[in-house]
Parts: sequence; C-alpha cells; structure tokens
Amino acid sequence: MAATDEREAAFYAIVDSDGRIEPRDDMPEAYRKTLIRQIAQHAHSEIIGMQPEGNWISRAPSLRRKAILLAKVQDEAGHGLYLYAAAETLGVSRDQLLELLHTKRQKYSSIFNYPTLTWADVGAIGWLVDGAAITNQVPLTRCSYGPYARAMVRICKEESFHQRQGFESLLTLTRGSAAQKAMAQDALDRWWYPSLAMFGPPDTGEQAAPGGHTEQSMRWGIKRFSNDELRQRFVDMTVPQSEVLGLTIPDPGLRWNEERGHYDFTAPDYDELFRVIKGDGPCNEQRLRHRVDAQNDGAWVREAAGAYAAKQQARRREAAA
Amino acid sequence: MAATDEREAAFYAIVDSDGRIEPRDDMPEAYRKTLIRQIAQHAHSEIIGMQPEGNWISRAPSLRRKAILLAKVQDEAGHGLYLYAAAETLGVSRDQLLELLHTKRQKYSSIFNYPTLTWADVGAIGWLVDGAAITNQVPLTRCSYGPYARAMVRICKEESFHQRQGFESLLTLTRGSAAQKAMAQDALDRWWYPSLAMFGPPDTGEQAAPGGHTEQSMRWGIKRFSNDELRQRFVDMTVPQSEVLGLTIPDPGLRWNEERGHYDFTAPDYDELFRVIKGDGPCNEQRLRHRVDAQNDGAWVREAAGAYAAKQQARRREAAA
Amino acid sequence: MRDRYALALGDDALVLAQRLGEWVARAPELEEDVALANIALDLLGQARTMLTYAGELEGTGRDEDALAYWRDDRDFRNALLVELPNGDFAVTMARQLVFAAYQYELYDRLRASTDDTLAAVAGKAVKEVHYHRDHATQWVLRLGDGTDESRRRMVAGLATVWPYAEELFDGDDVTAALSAEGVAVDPATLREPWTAYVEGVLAEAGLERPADAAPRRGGRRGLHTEHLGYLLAEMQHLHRSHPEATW
Amino acid sequence: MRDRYALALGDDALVLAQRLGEWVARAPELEEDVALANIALDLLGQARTMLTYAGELEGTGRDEDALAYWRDDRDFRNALLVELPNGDFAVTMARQLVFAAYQYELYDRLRASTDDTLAAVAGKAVKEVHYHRDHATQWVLRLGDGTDESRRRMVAGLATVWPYAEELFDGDDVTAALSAEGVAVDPATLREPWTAYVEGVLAEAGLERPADAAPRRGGRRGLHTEHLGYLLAEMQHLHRSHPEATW
Repeated sequence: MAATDEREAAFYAIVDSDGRIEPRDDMPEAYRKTLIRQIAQHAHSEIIGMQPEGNWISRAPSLRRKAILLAKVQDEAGHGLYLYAAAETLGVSRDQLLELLHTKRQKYSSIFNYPTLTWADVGAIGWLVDGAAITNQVPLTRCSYGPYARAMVRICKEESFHQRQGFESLLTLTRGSAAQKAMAQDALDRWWYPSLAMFGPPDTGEQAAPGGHTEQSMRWGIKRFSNDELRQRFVDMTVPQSEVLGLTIPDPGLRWNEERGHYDFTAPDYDELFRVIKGDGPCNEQRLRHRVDAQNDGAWVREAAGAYAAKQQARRREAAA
Repeated sequence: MAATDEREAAFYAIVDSDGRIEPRDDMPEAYRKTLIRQIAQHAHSEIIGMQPEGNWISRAPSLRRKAILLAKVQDEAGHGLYLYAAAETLGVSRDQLLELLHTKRQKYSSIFNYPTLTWADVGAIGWLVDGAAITNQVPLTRCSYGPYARAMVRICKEESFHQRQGFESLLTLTRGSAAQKAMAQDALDRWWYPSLAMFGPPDTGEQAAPGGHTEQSMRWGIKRFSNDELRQRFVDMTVPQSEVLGLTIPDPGLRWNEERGHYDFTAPDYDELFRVIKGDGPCNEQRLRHRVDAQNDGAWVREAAGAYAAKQQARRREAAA
Repeated sequence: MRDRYALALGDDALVLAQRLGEWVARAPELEEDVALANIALDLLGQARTMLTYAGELEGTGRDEDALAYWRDDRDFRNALLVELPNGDFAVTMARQLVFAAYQYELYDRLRASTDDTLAAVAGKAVKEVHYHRDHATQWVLRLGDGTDESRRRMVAGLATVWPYAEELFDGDDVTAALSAEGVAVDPATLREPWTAYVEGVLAEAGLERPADAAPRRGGRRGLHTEHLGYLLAEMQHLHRSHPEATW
Repeated sequence: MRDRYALALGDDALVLAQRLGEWVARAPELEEDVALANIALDLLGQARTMLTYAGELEGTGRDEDALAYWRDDRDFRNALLVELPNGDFAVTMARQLVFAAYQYELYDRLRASTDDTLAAVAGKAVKEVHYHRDHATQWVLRLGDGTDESRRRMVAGLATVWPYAEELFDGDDVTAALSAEGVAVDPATLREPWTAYVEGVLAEAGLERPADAAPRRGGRRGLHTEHLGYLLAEMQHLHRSHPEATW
C-alpha cells in the first residue's frame, strides 16, 4: 500500500539522517518488535543482575563498601525502571514483560547465571561486567529510538561510575594481603571468559548467529557495531587495566598484535555460552526462582495498593459530586 | 460408695508403703489429673527446652562441642518422648497434650523463656538449669506412679551427664582468654536468678502458692520436698562449684550460715517469675510460635505417614484374604 | 558518655540498614527495591557518622568499622525493634512507621543540641527521616485500607512490632545526664508527639491501636533477642576473617 | 593426595551434618527430631575423623577445627548436593536418599581400602549409613505413596536434588591415582549399584525417576553454590572471633 510505503520512507529518512524516532512516529512493526525484545532483555538483565551483587550486601567487609554496593544495586533497580518505561512507550506494559521473563519467553544476560562466590566477585563484576556492558551500550546512546537512546545516556553515565568503583575495589584487594590478592585473581579467572561471552556469538563461522538479524538491526540504527568489533574493543580497553591491577588474564594466547593494532586473544567457549543461555548455567534456576518468588510474595501488596488507589479515587469523586 | 472407698484404701495402701501405682491400678481421679498435668508440663519443658540450646548448634565453636550439644538436644527430644509415653499410660494422647501446650492451656518451665545470647549460655544452662532440674527430679525417681518414676531414673542419669558437660564447658571458658571468662561470668549473672526461680514460689509468705496443692502432692507421693527445701539444696550444691569455676554468683547476700549448715542467699524476684509464667518473658511468644510453626509445617508429613500406614495395612489384609 | 549516646543512635541505624538491605531484589515492586535501598542507605550514612563520632569521643582509636565489625552482640546498644526479622512487607512497614516516627521527633529536636556534631547530623538526618516516615505512612494507609488480606496482615504486623516501641522512649543515666546538659534529647519527651503522629496514621488507615502488651526492652543494655547474633554473624564474618585487611 | 581424598569425604559429612542440624526442634514429629539429630551426629563423627586424618596427612599441623573453621568456601571440597538448603521435609528426604545410597556403596567398598585408617572409618560408617539409607527410604515410600500433597512435594523434592546427584560419581586426578593403588574407591563404579537401589525405591514408591537435567557440579573443585558462604559464615563466626581460644 502506498500509505505504508510513504510512512516507511519517512521512517527511513529519519533513521538514515541519524535522527530520532519518537513514540508517536510511524515505525515498521518488525522494528517495534525487535526494539521491545532488546529493551526488555536489557531491563530484565538489570533486575536479575541485582541478585549476584545483592548477595554480598549483608556481608560487605566495610561500611563504606556496603554503602557503595547498596547504591550500585539500587541504581540497577533504577535502570530497570527507566528501561521498562522506555519499552512501555512502544505499547507493552511492565507486567507483560515481567510475565514473559518469568515464563522464560524473554531472556536476560547470561552473565548473571554465574554465582558470586567471594567478595572479589563484586569488584570483578563492576570492572568486567559493567565494562563489557558499557562497551555494548555506549553506541546505543546514539540509537535511532529516542526514549531508548536517552535512557542509555543516563545508564551509561552511572555504569561507568560503577565500573570505576569495581576497578578501585579490586585495586584495593591487589594492594592488600596475599589472601586478598589471591581472591582478586581467582575472581578474574572465573569472570574473564563469561565477560567476553557477553558480546554474543562470533560474527562469522559455525557458531555465528543465523544471518540477517545484525544487518537488519544495523540498518535500523539499533546496533552500531558487530559483536566481534565490540569484543575486541573491550579486550583492548581491559588488558592495560589488568596490568595496573597486577592481575593475570587467564589466557595464554593473549598478546599485543602490532600489525592489527589490537590484542589477540582466545575466544570464549561459545558452546558453553549457548548452554548457559539455554538454561544450564550454574544459577539459571536460582535467579529465576528468586525473581518469581519476589513477584509472587509481593502480589498481595500490589493488589492492596491498587485497591487503595481505587478507593481513594472513588472518594475524591464522591467528594466532588 | 463402698466400692470407691475400698479402691481408694487399696490405692493409699500402696502409696503409703512406698509401693508403685501402675497404669491398670485404680487411682483417684484427682491424682490422675494432677499427674497428667505434671508429666505433661515436664514433657513440654523438654521439647521447648530444645530451642534455647538448639540456637547454638550451628554456631558451636568447635566440632567436639557441636557434637556434645547436638547429642544433648537429641536427648531432650528423647526425654520428651519418654514423658509423653508416661503420660499416655494415664489415658491422654501426645496430640492432645501438644494441643494443650499450643493453646497455652498447659505450661512449660519458664526458664526457657530467656534467650541464649552467647555460647557461654549453653554451658550455663547445662550447669545451672540442668542442675536445678536434677535437684527437682531426683526425688521423683521414687514417686508413686511407676511409669513416671522409671522415666525419671533414665532422665536423671542423662541429665546429670549433661550437667557435668555444662560445668566442664564453663570451666574451659574460665580457664581460657579474658573474653571467654567474661562471657562465662556474664552468663552466670543472667542465669542465676532464673535458675533459682525454677523451684517455684516460696513455701510461705504472700507469694506462696495457694495452699493445699503441695500437701496433696506430698500425700500422693508425687512431690517429696517443698520448693524452698529443693532451692536450698540447689544453692548448697552450686556455690562450691562456682568457686571451682572461679565465677562470682551475683548475690551480695550469699554467705555460709554455720548455724543452719546452709548458704544464706537472696531470694529471686518472684514477681518477675510470675510475669514470665504469665507470658511476659523475653521469649515466651518466640518459643511457642516456633513450636506451633514446626507442628503446622509438619502436618502434611504426619498425614502422609498415616495415609501410607493405612494403605499398607489394607494391602496386607488384601494379600491375606 | 557522649560516645555511648552516639553509639546507641548509630547502632539503631546500622542494624536497621542491615535488615532493610535484606529486602533488596525481593521487594513487592521495583519502585520498592529502590525506596528500601534508599532508606537503608540513609540509615547506613547516619550509622557511619554516629559510629565515627562515637569512636572519636571514646578516644581509643576505634573507627566506624572497628565498632561495626568487632563488637559482639552483648556490646550492641540498638533498641530491639530494629533487629526484629523483616517478616512480610506489612511487618517491615509497621516497624518502619514506628521507628521513623520516633527518629523524626528525635532528630527534629536534636538539631538544637549544644553538641555541634550531633546537631549537624540531626540537621541532615531529619530530612531523610521525614521521607522515611512519609514512605511508611503511605504504605500503612494502603495496606490498612487496601484489601481484606492486606488489612489482616497490617494488623498482624502492627501487633508484632508494637511491644518493641516502648523501649525507644526509655531513658537511662546517659540520656538523663546529657539531656540535662542540652546535648541529648530525653527520649521520654518523644512519646507524646510520636503517639499523636502514629495514632493519626492508624486512624486514617482505619486501624486500631494494637492492644497493650508487655513492653520488650533490653537492647540499650545489650540484652538482645536471639535474632541479633545471626545478623551479626553474617555481617561480620568476612571482615573478621581478615583482621588486618583494608577494603 | 590422600589428604585431599579424606578432605572431600570429610567435607561432605560436615556440611550435611550442619544442614541436618538446622532441623532440630523443627522436625515434623519428635521422633524425627531424634532421628535427624542422630544422623547429623553420625555424619559429624565421620567428618571429625576424616578431617583429623586429612590434617595428619598434610602434615601442617591443622586439626579438625582448623580445617572446619578456617577454610573459606573456595577451599571446601564437598559435593554441591550437601550444601543445598533444606527446603521442606521432602527435599531433605530426597537429598538423604540420594546421598545415603551413595555413601553406603562408597563405604561398603572402602572397607577394603589398603589404607588402614580409611578402611576402619568405612567399617564403622557403613553401619551408620545403612541406617541413614533405610531412614530416607522409609520416608520416600511414605511421602511418595502417602497423600496427594506429599506425593506432589516428593516429586518436587526429587526434581530439586536430582541434578546434583551426578557429581557424586565424578572422578578426578586424586580418585584416579588412589583407586589405582587400592586406597580409594573410583566414584564411577558406584553409579550402577546406586542407580539400582534408588530406582528400586522410586519404583516401590510409585515415583518416576526425575527427568534428566544438566548435572550441577563444581564442589569438588571448590566452585560452590551461593548457599555455602552463608552456611560457613554462621558456622565459623564465633570460632573465628576468638582465634587463639580453646573451647
């Protein structure tokens, strides 16, 4: 239909000129659906991501670190709020999205399916996981959908703060006792490859994601760089930081490649990544169970709030009549 | 009625000659009721008494102490079993008695309404509370009701073992670090008067129990000494032990009375005792709530066991037919 | 003596912050994860200032962490109320109402303390606590006047915490001496405005004031419930495992 | 190398004893308070012997308490199964069946160890574990073939623990070397008799074998669940608070 074509042309005119699509603008249905899935997965990752770090709030080894951690986990809840709100501008409700999460029809970042076994894991998550997240997300501050781009600006600012705090926490450990340094190295050993896997399957080869998606997302301006480009960027940023920390990245294949101007490194075990995505990671069940329990335990509270609001409205209406 | 008189005469003949009443013997209804209440209260005390000590099983400071404590709390459950079984010979079921406990119509020893705040409290309970219990209970090994007397023989033997273990645990503390010694003294400071109160109200004066009960129980051979006699016996036994421990009993009025051949001591605050019995102790609600929760949480298990037993019986019957 | 006063106020805030932190990632809705973490953070901030000040006053070189991590439960001076387990959301909100309404009246008056540090802490804290009190108030209204179930739970929550309210207004030799000097606030003077506020909220929510039960007290003298030991074991374990470490 | 073997067996017993101890004074009936405490005591006894032996073998002067109280969770070598939270009684009984059936086959064979200490421990333990296995079996039958609710819970309990069974049969360099010498039992050889026993119980109870799920492993390499850290914090706090003390 001509009208559709015209609307599509208007959409691409905005996208191609690096403009912003806003909620009331026309957009292709596939664009809308892809965005919803992407924003929702991002939102879910924020709220599931509260758990592995939240695991150490009660046991943080100093009151200062406890405050920093509490504030960080609070920020993650806040990011979840912005992102669900951004998704809602596309015509889905938070409740619908949570229901999709709880019934395993939408995913969250697999990184949160690994356990936080020691205090150093909290630092490692800040340094590596937030570092990888920022690498993924900074390009999204220029993404074509306005509400998502604006949410990302705020989120990236806070996450880069968290990343520095994580680095600083690990630095304190590596400059501390032998036990603290060992704890930090152990955390890096466990979190390195899962962090690399956060960028998703490789661009090419057998394990590459089935074709078309990336190209489409790039065309729509909701993905700016390929998985492998972002992964390389993360490695290049992180290796010098590991040297400042005095920690050894657990990759004997890691070395500077003068010719490429990049670090060469061993790719993560993508088979493991797929297993964890499929549900077989160490904590998949625990994380989802925790989330669903919180949702169920709070049902009566949300119902009460709804009932109260309705009563209040009725009272106001009566008073006005 | 002549028949009743005859039966009563036979009963008293046995009691007066220090014989034993057995379940099938005739006994006055009031005797039966008093015994049920006394044995039930004793059984309830054993099972509620598992809580304050059980509170430290997970945190015992050595594996040896953990094993000793676990065995002791297990013994208390065992004592509860003997005592409910003894009460059942009088025609009530364990379920009925538990129901009376759970609905506050039967009591347990008020001592268990105090919290165990430190590890030393476990030792203090062994030394003082079990010590007081033994003082109360040894005379009951000669009580007129056979099943109760026999249960008491076994219980007293185990409790005197516990009492020695509690003393030995405290001795280790008082010979340990300054912090350990302070912990032991603090425990004695808190448990001394509640232990004295375990013997009940004084024999005479305003706070004495309303008349008749003690005389009746003595006549029936289910109480052999008055509260104050037993309390004095406990103090006389305990003071020299406190000296071995090197701990100070928190009573400036405590001194040896050459004339009486006993220690003089300050009586406990009986008003507090009555308040705690009435329900206002620090842990009354917590203890009963814990017990009722365990009962409710286990209901489906007990039902399943009953259903399974019935099915098995039906199957056996079918197989035999 | 001022150190003991600062310690009691700091312990209240620290222990309640620890309890509220347990809600994070399990709150009934995401907004409450944010709100409860926020309140916990405010309390933790108050605790850090008060414990630091207590350490300076006692002059033995103990800093906030030495006081938080190296004291045993018999040395903690918080009121029993704040160490109670969270229970369901209604129990937590009942505890929040009781405590925030108390803390608000306390800090409102403590701004006039002749001790500059206490006055400054109070000046900052009173704004935070005003929000805590409002947050709890809104929830007590919603739950008390929401559904049948929420009302039943709210009534039960209030009954659970009510016996622990009275201890907040207990004075001792420290508060007596310091309030005479104008340093501290006599806790007894807070009971009336506290009662007025809390009863107002209950009335608006259509809830009755819980029946009087025997007050539970002892925390200010280090006689705690059995719950505190577990809270401290969890909180202190890592720190105590590395006695010389910096974090 | 033997020290590492003894440590793994000792840690299994210690951590499960700690979990079962949590049931005391909350069991469904008084007989179960007795039974669970009894099983916990047996396991604690096994743990003490094994940890003591591990300490002797490593020759660094660590005794049972040094090993139990001063290692962090990354140094514990127990299988993940035993650190799982108790859940309801059905989860606990499912865990007991899986573990006791494994331990029975293990100790039955370990009696023939060329290591006299291990053989002696096994000789004593096999009798205890025979009772543990029987106790769990009886309950799985009662719950599986009891009421609808108990059956539902038993099915859920089995599903909860099932993914953790496989780790019990994992070998590593230690068990490979030691079983070649006749010191240890190759865990893989226990799978078949274990399966025969457990499947027999499930069949008698009218329960299906849970669907295969991805096995959960890592404990033998110190990669635990997040639950273990809390268990250890509670268990170790007091001991670590008084590093030089004797108890």
